[in-house]
Amino acid sequence: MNRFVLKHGTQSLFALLCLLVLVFFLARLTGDPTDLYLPMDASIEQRAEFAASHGFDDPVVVQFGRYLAGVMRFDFGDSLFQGRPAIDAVLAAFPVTLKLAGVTMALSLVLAIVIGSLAAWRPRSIFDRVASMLTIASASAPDFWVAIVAILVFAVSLGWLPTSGMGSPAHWIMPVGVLMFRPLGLLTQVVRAAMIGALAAPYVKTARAKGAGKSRIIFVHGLRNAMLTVITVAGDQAATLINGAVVVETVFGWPGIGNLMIQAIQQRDFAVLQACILMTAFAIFFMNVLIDIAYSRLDPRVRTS
Amino acid sequence: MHEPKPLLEIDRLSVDFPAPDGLFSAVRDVSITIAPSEALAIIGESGSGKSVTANAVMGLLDAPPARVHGDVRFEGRSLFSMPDRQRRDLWGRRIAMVFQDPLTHLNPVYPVGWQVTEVCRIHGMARTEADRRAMELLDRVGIPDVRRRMGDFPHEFSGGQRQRVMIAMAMALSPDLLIADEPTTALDVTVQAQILDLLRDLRTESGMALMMITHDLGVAADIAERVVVMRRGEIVEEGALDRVFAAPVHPYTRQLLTDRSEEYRSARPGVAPAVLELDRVGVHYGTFEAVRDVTVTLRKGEILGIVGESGSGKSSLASAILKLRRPSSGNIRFHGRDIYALGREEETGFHRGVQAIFQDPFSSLNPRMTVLKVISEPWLLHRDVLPRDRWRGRAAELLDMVGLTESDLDKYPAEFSGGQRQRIAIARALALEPEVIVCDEAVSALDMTVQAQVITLLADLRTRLGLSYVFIAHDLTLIRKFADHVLVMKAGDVVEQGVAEEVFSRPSALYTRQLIASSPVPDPRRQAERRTARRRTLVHASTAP
Amino acid sequence: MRNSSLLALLRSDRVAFVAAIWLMLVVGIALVGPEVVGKAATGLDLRARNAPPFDFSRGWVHWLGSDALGRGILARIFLAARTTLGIAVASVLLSMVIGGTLGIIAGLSRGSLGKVIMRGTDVIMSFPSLLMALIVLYVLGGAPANLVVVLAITRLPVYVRTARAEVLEIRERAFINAARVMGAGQVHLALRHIAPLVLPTLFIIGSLDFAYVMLAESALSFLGMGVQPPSITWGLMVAEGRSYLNSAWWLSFWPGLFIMLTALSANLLASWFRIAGDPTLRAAQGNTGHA
Amino acid sequence: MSLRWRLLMAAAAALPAAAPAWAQDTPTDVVIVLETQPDQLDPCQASKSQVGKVIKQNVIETLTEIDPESGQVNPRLATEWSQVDDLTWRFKLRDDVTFHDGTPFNAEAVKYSIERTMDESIDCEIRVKYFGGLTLEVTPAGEHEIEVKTSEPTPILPTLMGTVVAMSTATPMGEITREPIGTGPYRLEEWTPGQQIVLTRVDDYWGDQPEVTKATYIWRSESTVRAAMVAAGEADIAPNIAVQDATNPEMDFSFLNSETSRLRIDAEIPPLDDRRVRLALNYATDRDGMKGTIFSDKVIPSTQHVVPGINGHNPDLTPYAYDPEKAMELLAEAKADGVPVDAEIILVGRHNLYPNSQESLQALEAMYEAVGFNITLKMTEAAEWYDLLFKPYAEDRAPNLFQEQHDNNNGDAVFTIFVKYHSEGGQSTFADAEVDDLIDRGGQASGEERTKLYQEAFKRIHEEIVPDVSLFHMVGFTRVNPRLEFTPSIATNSELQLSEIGFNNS
Repeated sequence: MNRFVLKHGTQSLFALLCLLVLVFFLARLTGDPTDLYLPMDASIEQRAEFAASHGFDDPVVVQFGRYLAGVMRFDFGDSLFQGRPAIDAVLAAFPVTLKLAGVTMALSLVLAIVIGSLAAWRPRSIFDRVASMLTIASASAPDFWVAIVAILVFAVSLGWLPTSGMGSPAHWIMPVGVLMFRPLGLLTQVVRAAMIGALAAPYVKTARAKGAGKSRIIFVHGLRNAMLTVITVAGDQAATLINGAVVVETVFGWPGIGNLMIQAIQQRDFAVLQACILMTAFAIFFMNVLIDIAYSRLDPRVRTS
Repeated sequence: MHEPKPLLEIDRLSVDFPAPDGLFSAVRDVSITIAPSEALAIIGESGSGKSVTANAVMGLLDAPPARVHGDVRFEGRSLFSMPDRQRRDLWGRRIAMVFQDPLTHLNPVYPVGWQVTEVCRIHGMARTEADRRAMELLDRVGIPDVRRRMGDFPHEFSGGQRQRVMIAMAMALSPDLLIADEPTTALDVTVQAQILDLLRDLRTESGMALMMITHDLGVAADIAERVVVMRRGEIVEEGALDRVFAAPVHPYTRQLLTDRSEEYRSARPGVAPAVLELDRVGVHYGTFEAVRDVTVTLRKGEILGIVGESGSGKSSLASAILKLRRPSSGNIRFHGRDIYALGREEETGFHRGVQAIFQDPFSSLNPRMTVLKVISEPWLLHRDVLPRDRWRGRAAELLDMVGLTESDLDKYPAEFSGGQRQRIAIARALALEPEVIVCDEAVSALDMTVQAQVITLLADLRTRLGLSYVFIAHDLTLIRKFADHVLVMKAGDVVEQGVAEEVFSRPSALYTRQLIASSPVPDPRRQAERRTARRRTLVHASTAP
Repeated sequence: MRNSSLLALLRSDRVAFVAAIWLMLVVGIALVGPEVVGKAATGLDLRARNAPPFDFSRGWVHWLGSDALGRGILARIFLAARTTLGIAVASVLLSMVIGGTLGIIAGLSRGSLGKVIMRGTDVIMSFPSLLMALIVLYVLGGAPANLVVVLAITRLPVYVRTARAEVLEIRERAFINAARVMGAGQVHLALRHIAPLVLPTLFIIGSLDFAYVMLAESALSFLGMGVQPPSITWGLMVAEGRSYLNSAWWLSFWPGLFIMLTALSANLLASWFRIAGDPTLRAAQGNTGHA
Repeated sequence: MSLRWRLLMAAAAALPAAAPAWAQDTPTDVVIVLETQPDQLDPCQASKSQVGKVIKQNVIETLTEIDPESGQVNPRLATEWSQVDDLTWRFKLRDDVTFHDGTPFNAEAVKYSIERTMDESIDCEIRVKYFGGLTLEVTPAGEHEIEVKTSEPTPILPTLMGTVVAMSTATPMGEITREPIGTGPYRLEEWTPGQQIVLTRVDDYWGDQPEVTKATYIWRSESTVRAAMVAAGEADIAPNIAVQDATNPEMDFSFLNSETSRLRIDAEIPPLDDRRVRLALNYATDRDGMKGTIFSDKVIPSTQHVVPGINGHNPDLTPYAYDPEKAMELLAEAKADGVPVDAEIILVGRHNLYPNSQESLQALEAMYEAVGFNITLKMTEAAEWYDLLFKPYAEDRAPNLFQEQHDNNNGDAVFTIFVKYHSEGGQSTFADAEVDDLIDRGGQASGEERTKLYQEAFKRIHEEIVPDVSLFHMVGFTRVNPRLEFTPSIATNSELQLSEIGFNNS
C-alpha cells in the first residue's frame, strides 16, 4: 500500500505542479489586484507604488519563483485583502466545505443505494420509472435557482427552516438538500445500472440455486459487486461536488472553500486562490487514495494484482 | 427401465421468450423423468433448449420475459406452484446445480470458503459447523492445502479448481439431485477427465441423481446411464446410453455421432517446398516465457496442427507467426526471409501471403461493418489488388465459395450465427489469395455439426487453392482428423512433434498419452475401457516427477 | 435500415419518445425562433415591465409574462434558445471530438504520448471545473465562443478517459488483430475500426454532458462570468431573473423550466439510448431477449 | 422532489418548536446582514464601506464627523479646531475618553493613529483615498490638543479629519490588525472569519449609552436571501437590498445612498468629440422612463456627479429632458458636417455595479439605437472595468460610453471633481482650460468662494462640455425589522451607527 500511495503521490505531485503553474499564470493574466484593492480615486502614482511594494510589477516568472520558494518553506503568502496568511484563510474555510460535502455525499450514497437497488430489482416497474424520472429530473435543475426558491418557500413562506447560515441541524437541511440533487440523481442511476448488471451476473444464479432469498441476493451478492462501479463514480462526483458547493455556499452564506475561492478570484487575491487550489487538489488526491483503498478492500482481484 | 417413483418429473415443459417478431419458443413440450440415483445426460447443440430446460427446473429464468408452461415436480410436489419459501428450502439442500463457467458463477468478491459455507448457513447450519463442513468438502473435491485456501478468492484458483469449488458447494448438503450444466466445457481435456471422475465418485458415494447437460457426446458416454437428445427445443431421441449410441434412431442423432467419429488421414510426404519455417522461436511476456525453442516447417499444401491445453503457448506462437508479437528469440522465415526484417515491399507480400482466422466468431468481425466492408477491407489496405468497382463482385464470389450468398453482403455480423460468421472470416482471409492461413482455435467455439461443416470447407479450400494451414486447437479429435503434421505443446514447450497419424497412434511423450486418454470418445464401451486405462496413466503420471 | 428499427424502438418507449419530441421542438425553436420573434425579443417596453403571465390580451410573446424591460419572456426564450443550444452543442461536440481523439491516441499509444495525455487529464480533473472555467473566462471574457472553449476544456477528461478505456478493450478484440494481420496501420485501425465503436459511447456521454453544460453555463451566469448581455441564454435569464423571484417569479421560472426539461430530455434520451444501443442491457432491462 | 418533501416533513415534525431557534429573540440584540464579509477590520480601512458599516463610529471613532445631509463638519473626538496658518491647524480633543483596552485617549494616541494611518508599509485606504500626495506632521500641543501641519495648503482639513479614526497605541504599527481597539460605544467581541462578527456594548462609553447591547453581523451575497432573512425574523437590518426585494412598505426604507450614476462619454474620439453628438445622447435618455421601473421611483435625475449636500453641488442645473426628436436633429446636423455618427459606439458596463445595472444598460442601448446610434453593449468584470476607467487610455480605442457610479460622502466636491473632470484627473475624458482653472482655484479656496467656484465648474461641465450622460442620484433600500426603530440615511452606505437604533416596545 505504501508503494501504491507513493506512486500516486509522485504522479499527483506532478499534476499539482502543472496545475499551480497554470493557475499562477492564468490568474495573473486576469490583471493585477491593484485597481481592485485601492479606492477608485487613487492616483496613478499611488497605484504604481502599490504594485511595486507587492511585487506585481515584476515579471510573472520572477513572481512565480518567489512563490515556489515560499511554498518550499510552507509559506503560502499573505492574503492581500484579509491581511493574514493565505493558508489560515484556507484552513478556516476548508472544514466547512468538507463537512458540507461529506454529509451530502454520505446521504446521497445511502439514498442512491436504497433507491437504485430497489429500482434495479424489478427494472421497468412503476417504482423504477418514477424513481428514475425523479432522480434524473433532480439532476437537471439549475442549483442556484433551486436554492433560492427553496429559501423563499421553506424559510419565508412556510417558516419551517432557517433561510441560511450554519448552526443548528436545521440549517443543514436546505444546503445539503440542494447540493445533493446532482450527485443523488447521478448515483441513483449508476447504482441502478450497476445493480442491474450485478443481478444479471452468473454468480447471482449460483446464489439463487443455493436457495438465497431476495435481500441476501441484493445486499450480499449484488451490492458488494455493484459498489465497485459506484464508488468510482462517487469519487468523481465528490470531486465535482465543489462546483455545487461554490453555488450553495454563496447562496446560503457558508464560509467554505468554494465561497473563498470565488472571492479570491474576483478580488485577484492570488495567494488565497493558489492556497485554495493546493488544498482542493490535495483533498482530491487524498480522496482518490481513499477510493483506491476502498476499491482494493472491495475487490480482491485488485488486491492481488 | 424407469424407476417406479421418479425423483424429478419434467412434465410438458414449454418456455417462450418474446422476440422482435413474436414469440421465440426455446423449449417445446419437453417431458423428462429422473429416478433417484440415476445419471441422465441431456445432449444438444446451442439453441437446442437443454440449458433453458435446466434453468427452468431451477426457476432461474426471469419470469417475465420468459413464459414457462407445463410443470416440474420434485418427489411429486410441483415446483412451480409451491410457495417461494418452500422452493428456496429445496434449492441447495435437495437439488443443487453446477454451472458451465465457474469463474463467472463464483462471486468474485468473496472467499471460496465463505461461498461454500453460505449454502450451509442459508439452510440453517451454525457457523462453526458450516466452516468444518466446507473444509471437509473442499478437501474431498481435491483442493490442496484447504485450511489456507479457504480464504482465497475465486480468481486465485485455476479453472479446474474453481469447478471443484463449485462442486463442493453443490455437494455441501448432500443433495438428492445434482444438475450440472456443461460443467466441463470451459476446461482443458485432462482437467475435464478429472472432474468427470470426481462427479462419478461423488455419485457413487452419495447415491444422488445427476442431470448432466452437455454438447459433448464423449462426456455423455463417460458419465450417463440414460440420454436425452434435444434439438431446437424438442426431444428427438431418448433412451439408455448404450442403445442410443449403438443404434441411434433419429437422423439427427446419427449425424451427431458420425461428425464425431474418428477418421484417420494419411499424412502427405514432406516433399513440397517450405513456405514457413520456425527456427528456435521463443516468446516472452515480460519475464514470463510463453514459448520456448519451437522449430518446425510448414510446407506448401500442408496442415500443421498445434495442439495443447490452455497456457501451452500455442496462441502466443500464432501471434509470433502473424507478426502480432515479436519473438524474443529465434526467427520465423516466410519463403526464406525473416518476417521481422522485411523491406517495404516484402512486408506487403507477407501481409498478403499470411492470413488468420481467430477463435471467437463474435469478436473477429467488427460489429459496425457490413459483410461487404469486412471482406473488402483487405483490398482497401492493398489498393493494387483489385479496383474498387470489382469489390462487390469478388466479395460475392468469395461468399459463394464459403457457402453464403451475395444477398448477405449488406448485412451486419450480428445477423449471422457463429458458424456463418466464421465463414465470413474465412472469406475475408481468402480475399488476398494467401498461401498460409493461421487458424487459431478457429472452430472451437462452434457446435459439432457446424464445426464439421467448417472443417470440410477448409479442407476443400486447401485442395482447390493449395493453401497451407497452421491449425491451432485444443481438441485432439479435430487435429487428428485434420492435420498432416502435429505439434504437441505444454507450458511453452514442444513435447512431441511428427506426422499426425504416428503421433496419435504411437504417442511417445507421456503428456501426449495423457491428452489422448483424457479426450472422451462417443462410444460408451470404449470410453469405459479408456477410463480405466487413463486412471492407471494418471496414477502413473502423478507419481512421475 | 438500422435507423428505422431504432425509431420503432423509440416509439415503443413513451418517456423517451416524449423526450425526443421535446428536444426536436427546442431545436426547431433554436433554428427559427429568433427570426420568428424578431424585434419583440429586444425592443423595450417599460410599461409592460414584469407583466405577469397568462394575460392573453397581450401578444403571444407575452403569454408567459414579460421581463424587467417589458420584453415577452417567451420571445426571450426563443431568442435565447439558439445561443443556449449553440453553446451546449458546440462545446459538447468540441470536447467529444478532441477528447475522443486524444483518448483513442492514448489508448493506442504504448509509449509516452499516452501517458502525457492521461497526466494532462489528471491536471484538469484535480481542479473544480467551475472554478477553472471562471478563471479562464476572467482572462478571455464571457463571449459565447469563449464559453464554448472553456466548457469544452473542463469536460475533456471524461471523453479522454472513456475513449481510452473503450480502446483498451476494443484493441484486444480479434478483428483488430485480423486487420493488423492484413497489414493495417494505427491510423487505419483508429479510423476504421475503433472510432466507429467508441462513438456511440461518446455520444451517450455527450447527451448527458449536454445537460451538464447547460447547467454549468447557467451556474457561471449566476456567478457573473457566463454569457454577457446583450447575448442571452436561458441560464443568463434564470440568473438575471433570480433577483425578481420574490416579486416576479416568472422571470426565472420559465427559462429554468426550459433548461430543466431540455436537460431532462437529454438525460432520458441518453439512458434510453444506452439501453437501446446495447442488446445485452436491453435484455437485462427486460424488453426482449433470451436467457 | 417527493424525497425532499418527505425529508422536510420529517425535519419539520422533529422540530415542532424549532422556528424560534434561529429567529433572534433577545430584545436588545440585533443581527445585521451585509452583502459581503469585510476582508479586514483594521481601523485605517474604515473608509471602505464594508469595513465602515461594522466598525466606523461603533468601535472606532473619527475626530470630526460630517453631517451627510448638509456636508457640515461636526465635533466628535475633536471638540474644536482652528487654522493657525495656511498649513497648520490645531485640534482640541475630548479629555474624557479611554480606549477599550484602557489606554487613555490623548494627543499621543491621536499622533500615533495618524502616523499609523499615513504609514506607507500598510495600504490604508484612508491614506490613499483622502491624503494622496499630502503629508501630515502631528505634534502634541498638550495632553488633549494637537497641531497638524500639512505639506500644502488644505482648507478642508477639518473635513478630512472626519475620515481619520483614533486607535489605541496598542495597535501594531506596520502591519494589518484584525483586532481594532477604538473608543466607540462597542467593542469587537468575536470575529469568526466567514461566519460572523459580534460587537458588544461597552459600559463606560463617553457619550450617551445606546440601546443596542449586542450586534451580530453576518453576510449573504444574494439580496433575495438578505431580504428573506429579515422577513423571517432571522435578521433585523439588511442595509442594502435590491429594489425588487423592497416590496414591503412596513419594513423597507429607501434612502439616497450618496451614489451618483452616469455614463462617461469618451469625448476625445469621433464621433463623441462632437458636442452635438454628446448632447444627442443626453436628449435620447429617457430618465423618467427608467425611474420607477428599472430604478426605484425615489431616484433623482442628476445633473452632476455629486449629490446635493456636498459642498460645491450646483442646485440650479436642470437635467436634459427626454427629447428623441431633438436628439435625431442634432445627429443629423452633425452628420451633415461630416461627423461619423454611424460609427459603432461601445457601451461599457460592469456587472452588478448597482442593482439592475445590466437591465438599465440594455434599456439605454435600446434608447440610443432608437435615435440612430450604433451601440454595442459590452459587459466587463471588475478588473477589466477598472482598467478602462483609469488613464492611460488605449490609443486605438473605439468610441465608448462608460458606465460609472461614484460615491462622495465626504462633504466636499473636491473628492470628485478633480479626478473626473480636471484634464490631469485620472479618469477625465476631455481637457478644458476653463474647467481646469475653476477646479484649481476652488481647491485652494475655502468657504463660500470654494462653493461658488465648484458650482461654476459643474455648470460649465453640464451645459457646455457635456462629457457625460448624468443619470441618477441613486437610492438604496434597507429592510428593517419592525421591532426596531431605525431610519437609514445617506450615510448608511458607508457606516451604520448602532447608537441610532432604537426599539419599538410593542
